[in-house]
Amino acid sequence: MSGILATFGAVTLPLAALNWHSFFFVLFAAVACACAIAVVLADNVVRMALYLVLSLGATAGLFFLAGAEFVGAMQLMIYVGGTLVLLVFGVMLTAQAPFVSIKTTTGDRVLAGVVGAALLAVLLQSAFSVPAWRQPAAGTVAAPAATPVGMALLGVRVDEPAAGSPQGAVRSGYLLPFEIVSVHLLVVLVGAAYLARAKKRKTPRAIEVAASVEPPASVAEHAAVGRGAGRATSVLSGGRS
Amino acid sequence: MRGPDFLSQLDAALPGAIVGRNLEAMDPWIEIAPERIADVCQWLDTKSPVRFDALECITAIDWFEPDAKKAAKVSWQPHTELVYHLWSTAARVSLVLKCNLPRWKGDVPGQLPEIPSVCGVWRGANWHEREVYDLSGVWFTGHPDLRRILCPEDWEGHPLRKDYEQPLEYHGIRGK
Amino acid sequence: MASAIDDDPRIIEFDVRTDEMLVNMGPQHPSTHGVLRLVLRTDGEVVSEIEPHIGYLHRCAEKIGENLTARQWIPYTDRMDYLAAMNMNLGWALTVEKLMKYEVSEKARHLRVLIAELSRIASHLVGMGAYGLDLGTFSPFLYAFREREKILDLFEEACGARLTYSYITVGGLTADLPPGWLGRCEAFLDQFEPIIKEYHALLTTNAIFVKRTANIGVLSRELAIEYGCSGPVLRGSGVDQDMRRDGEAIYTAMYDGYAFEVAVMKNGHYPRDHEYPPVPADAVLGDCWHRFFVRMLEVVQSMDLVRQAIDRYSACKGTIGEPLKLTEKIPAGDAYLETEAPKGQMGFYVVSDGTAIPWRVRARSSSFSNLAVAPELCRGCLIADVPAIVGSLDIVMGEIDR
Amino acid sequence: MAEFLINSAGLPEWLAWTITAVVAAVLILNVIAGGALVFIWAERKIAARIQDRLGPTRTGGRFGWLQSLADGIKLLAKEDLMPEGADGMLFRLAPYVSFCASFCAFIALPFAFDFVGQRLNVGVFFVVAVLGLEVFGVILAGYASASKWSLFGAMREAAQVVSYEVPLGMCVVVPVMLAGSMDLVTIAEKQAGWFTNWYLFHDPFTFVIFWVYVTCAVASVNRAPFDLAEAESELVAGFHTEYSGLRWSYFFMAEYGSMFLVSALAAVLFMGGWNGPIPVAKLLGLSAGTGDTAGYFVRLLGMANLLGKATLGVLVMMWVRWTLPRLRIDQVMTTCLKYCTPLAAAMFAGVMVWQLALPGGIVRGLSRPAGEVREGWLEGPGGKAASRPAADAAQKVAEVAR
Repeated sequence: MSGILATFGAVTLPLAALNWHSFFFVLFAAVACACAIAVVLADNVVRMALYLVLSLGATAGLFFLAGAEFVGAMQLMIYVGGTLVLLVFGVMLTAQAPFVSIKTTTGDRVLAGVVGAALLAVLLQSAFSVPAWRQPAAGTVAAPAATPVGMALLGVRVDEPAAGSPQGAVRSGYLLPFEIVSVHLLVVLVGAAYLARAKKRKTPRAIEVAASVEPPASVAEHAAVGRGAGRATSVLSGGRS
Repeated sequence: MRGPDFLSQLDAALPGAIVGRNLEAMDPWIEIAPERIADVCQWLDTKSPVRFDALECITAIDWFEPDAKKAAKVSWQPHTELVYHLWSTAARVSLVLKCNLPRWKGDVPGQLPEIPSVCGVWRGANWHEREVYDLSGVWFTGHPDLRRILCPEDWEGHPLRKDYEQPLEYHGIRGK
Repeated sequence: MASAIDDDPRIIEFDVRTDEMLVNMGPQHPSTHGVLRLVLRTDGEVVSEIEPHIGYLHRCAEKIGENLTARQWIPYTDRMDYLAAMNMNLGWALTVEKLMKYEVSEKARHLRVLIAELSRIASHLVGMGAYGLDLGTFSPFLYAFREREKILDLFEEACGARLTYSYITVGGLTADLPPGWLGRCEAFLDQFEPIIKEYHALLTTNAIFVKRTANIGVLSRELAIEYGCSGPVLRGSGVDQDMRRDGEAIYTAMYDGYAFEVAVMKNGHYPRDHEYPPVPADAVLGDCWHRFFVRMLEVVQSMDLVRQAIDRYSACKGTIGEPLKLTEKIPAGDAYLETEAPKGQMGFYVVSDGTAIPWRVRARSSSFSNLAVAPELCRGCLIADVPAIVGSLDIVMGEIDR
Repeated sequence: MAEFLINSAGLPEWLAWTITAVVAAVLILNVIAGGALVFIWAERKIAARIQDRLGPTRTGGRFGWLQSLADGIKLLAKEDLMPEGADGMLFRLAPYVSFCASFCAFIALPFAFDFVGQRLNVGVFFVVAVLGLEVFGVILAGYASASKWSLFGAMREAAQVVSYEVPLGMCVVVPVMLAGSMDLVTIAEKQAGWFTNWYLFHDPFTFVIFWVYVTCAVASVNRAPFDLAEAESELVAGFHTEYSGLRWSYFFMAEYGSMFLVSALAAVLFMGGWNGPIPVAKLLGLSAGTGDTAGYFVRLLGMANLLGKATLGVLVMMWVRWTLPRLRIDQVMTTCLKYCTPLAAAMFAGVMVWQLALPGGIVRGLSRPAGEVREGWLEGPGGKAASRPAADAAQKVAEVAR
């Protein structure tokens, strides 16, 4: 896929010193924003979910671009996978009509537009006010491996020595928050399982129906009565051989 | 428990149910009054010394000679005859019941003859009765859902009747 | 009785409200055998009710029977259960011979047993192969048809046709066996013996097959008898009934002197005349597995019968005699006879008014009653079980719709 | 390659990078397309052999080589139907989403030492994440083709793949733990040398977890006996009932692609990737140095080795498909939740304990102790200086780890 995109880029944007890195950044950012808007504007639930997955995928692309492969893969796994499960179990199983569409009245659109614009303005202003972000970073950023992140989660911060502490002593990592988060998730899971359970019937319905057919008098018992004549003939044949 | 004494037991249990018999025929049979068929079958299935717990098949025979020439020579009056073949799984013996019904109810063409349904006795009779209704036009009172089973739902006429006319077209498909 | 279950306090049915969906399985559905339409009322994966719609293959053969003489109607009986046409011909021929009190020669009788049992093997092979298809495995179907082809070749040599034979007819058979036929038939049986173990390994004792069929679609004895089921479906529920032994005198006379055990589970075990794989632990009497297993036993049983028939046939002197004239007059009266067709008891009822053309002809189909019990079995099962249950009943639409 | 184009060919920088990207993408695309073609032909031949028949023999020579091409042309020529009730955009988009997901997982899959699309440090994690995306295309297809049957198929597939990701993830974690890094190249390099170095034979727990991985892989790729989604006997053809022509072929390209991917992953994680059972390169004294033709030859040999193992995996999947019947949806779920997940967890714990007790693996001496510093970018193969700029951080980790 990246190859196809690349050829597309080469043809239409013959900028002088085109830097692929920035091209892809612009592309992924554009896809993310466009799909985000599309999510808001779409009225068919499944299309909304599709655009959501595309925009989250584009942000995952941004992470990969920034060299943070671990976070990129995590984003793909959690957000895109999560939306997938949300879409399937949340949307499809509860959708009444085959194509559930949610119409928004124009009044709501205007209101939402105003609130959105206000929030955007605040974000932009604060983003541009940070001096460090204004000029591009020097050189390509080093691609940190996943291991420091892993070690940090286990309590050993290897990527930066503690300020002022003697060489070699390392700050304690994120073990505590990591444990808190996992316990929290466990509680949430147990709660969800408890809420979703439905009291199941004691005995499955099929076996009940079969059991409710009360057995007649044992077949053997009244077989003795009928077994008079030799080969099967009509019961009315009166002993005729 | 064969032949005559079986019949006497049946007679004793349901007086007046048996209206005719022929024990010397290839398959000996007894004729039952149409309105008593359900009771007789109930007795045969539950209280009879030889339990007839399986209904093999129900057949409707349309005794009616369409062209007048042959009709004159025929010995019987036009009527519909229902034949029930029963089977006892334990005693491994069979029994044939017959019922005679008028071809039309009250001889008004279009009114189907009626007979009580035996679905209450054997649930297997459900489909057999639906087929007899569909092909020979006999109304089974008390049947859970008497619909056509082999012909399409909106088919007119009952094909196995002797005076049945093939429809010229059905939903645009040429009949004859 | 159903309402008693519903308001029983013990069973609390509190479930997130799900609306039921009506789903159509068929009539053009790969797993229904021929043109059968099943309307499933499903709640998610669980099937709450199924309703079979039949009649797509209805040709009203019985109406045509009222315009043809007895022998002219034989080809129509071929097309009822087209997988075992020989048994259908035999049923109709015997019914008319019963009404006419006509005795065929002894050689013809043994030849009829030989052909009927060979046709039973062919029919059960198709039943086994198609059942494998219903459960998703494709290969047993081809192994079954490879063997069935050999039987069809034998039939083609005997009567020229491969599917609708009209070979057994009123008054005997249309032609005697060509020379060398018996040798080829015995060669087929000898090479077929070890292949049966292959089928057992492939399906009967296959863990996934057992998981898909054991304890599924349990048909109790009483329900089977009440619905008039017959053949492997009835014997699969433990009812010891086989028309070749319990049937009418004229039919059981054909099997006089033949040693065979009815393939049914009597006091806890199947007949032990050959060694068969053991019954799996979670298989309940009357479930799909038992119906399938009874058919597999009957294949071996029929092979023994064919061997005995070959010996008796070749021991008889004389010819098989000529079948009756095409327009033979039938004495007035009516006669009903049930024979043990591969799918179950196939009954024929002929009413004659003394002319050559019968007044009324009626065919009682075994699959008709076997299918009637399907809604009872499929209540509360999963969607994937419906083809498993309907497949285990081994129905043929030609026979049901006539 | 980009450096070569920039300095010698004098191309502008952005054109050089484009060409490298295009070459890499087309190479990977050909691996899948070529693989799919070969596998379609192989599936037909293997199915035929299993079913005692010949398979394609006429198209293109005695062995029907061009059968896949013939299928391709037929699919191209077929009209792309769309049911009128369908949701146009989603219906068209679904096959491409499914194919792209299966395709872009190949980026991280190493074929030889540095024959890899993009050497991701989180290779395994990326592949597992992207494998989960493929089901998104299936759900869109099921939902958009507006037919009850495809919706059933899509629901079943979604439930199955989502739930099988859990045990799959657990099985994949074990080789990561043994190798100490998620980078597929490092994992494969750790298993260099004799087959005793393979993680498959590293300890009994990894052996069991390999087979759990195989089950979960077959289930998450939807191949029999777990192919519920397109269970033709129940759901007609599952989610791609309404597809025909080229769109349908994209789904099948995706299926064969992910089948190949999952077997290649198994080869890399458990069977030493390009390190064959017998280390031919080491025996011949060649080393995978960069640049010289010997290194190139070793990498080619490695690639052939990996392709061989992956193809072996795919053939086993085909063999299983044509012999076993299909499982029911609830049985598939129970195997996942009640058997695969607990077993994977137990084996995972077992491997952990084994690591502490016997860091050097079963056969001492032959394999380098796994406890050694594990990070690939710390100490490149053959002692080459780490190519990564963050070398100083590496020393820090080494001190801490000892």
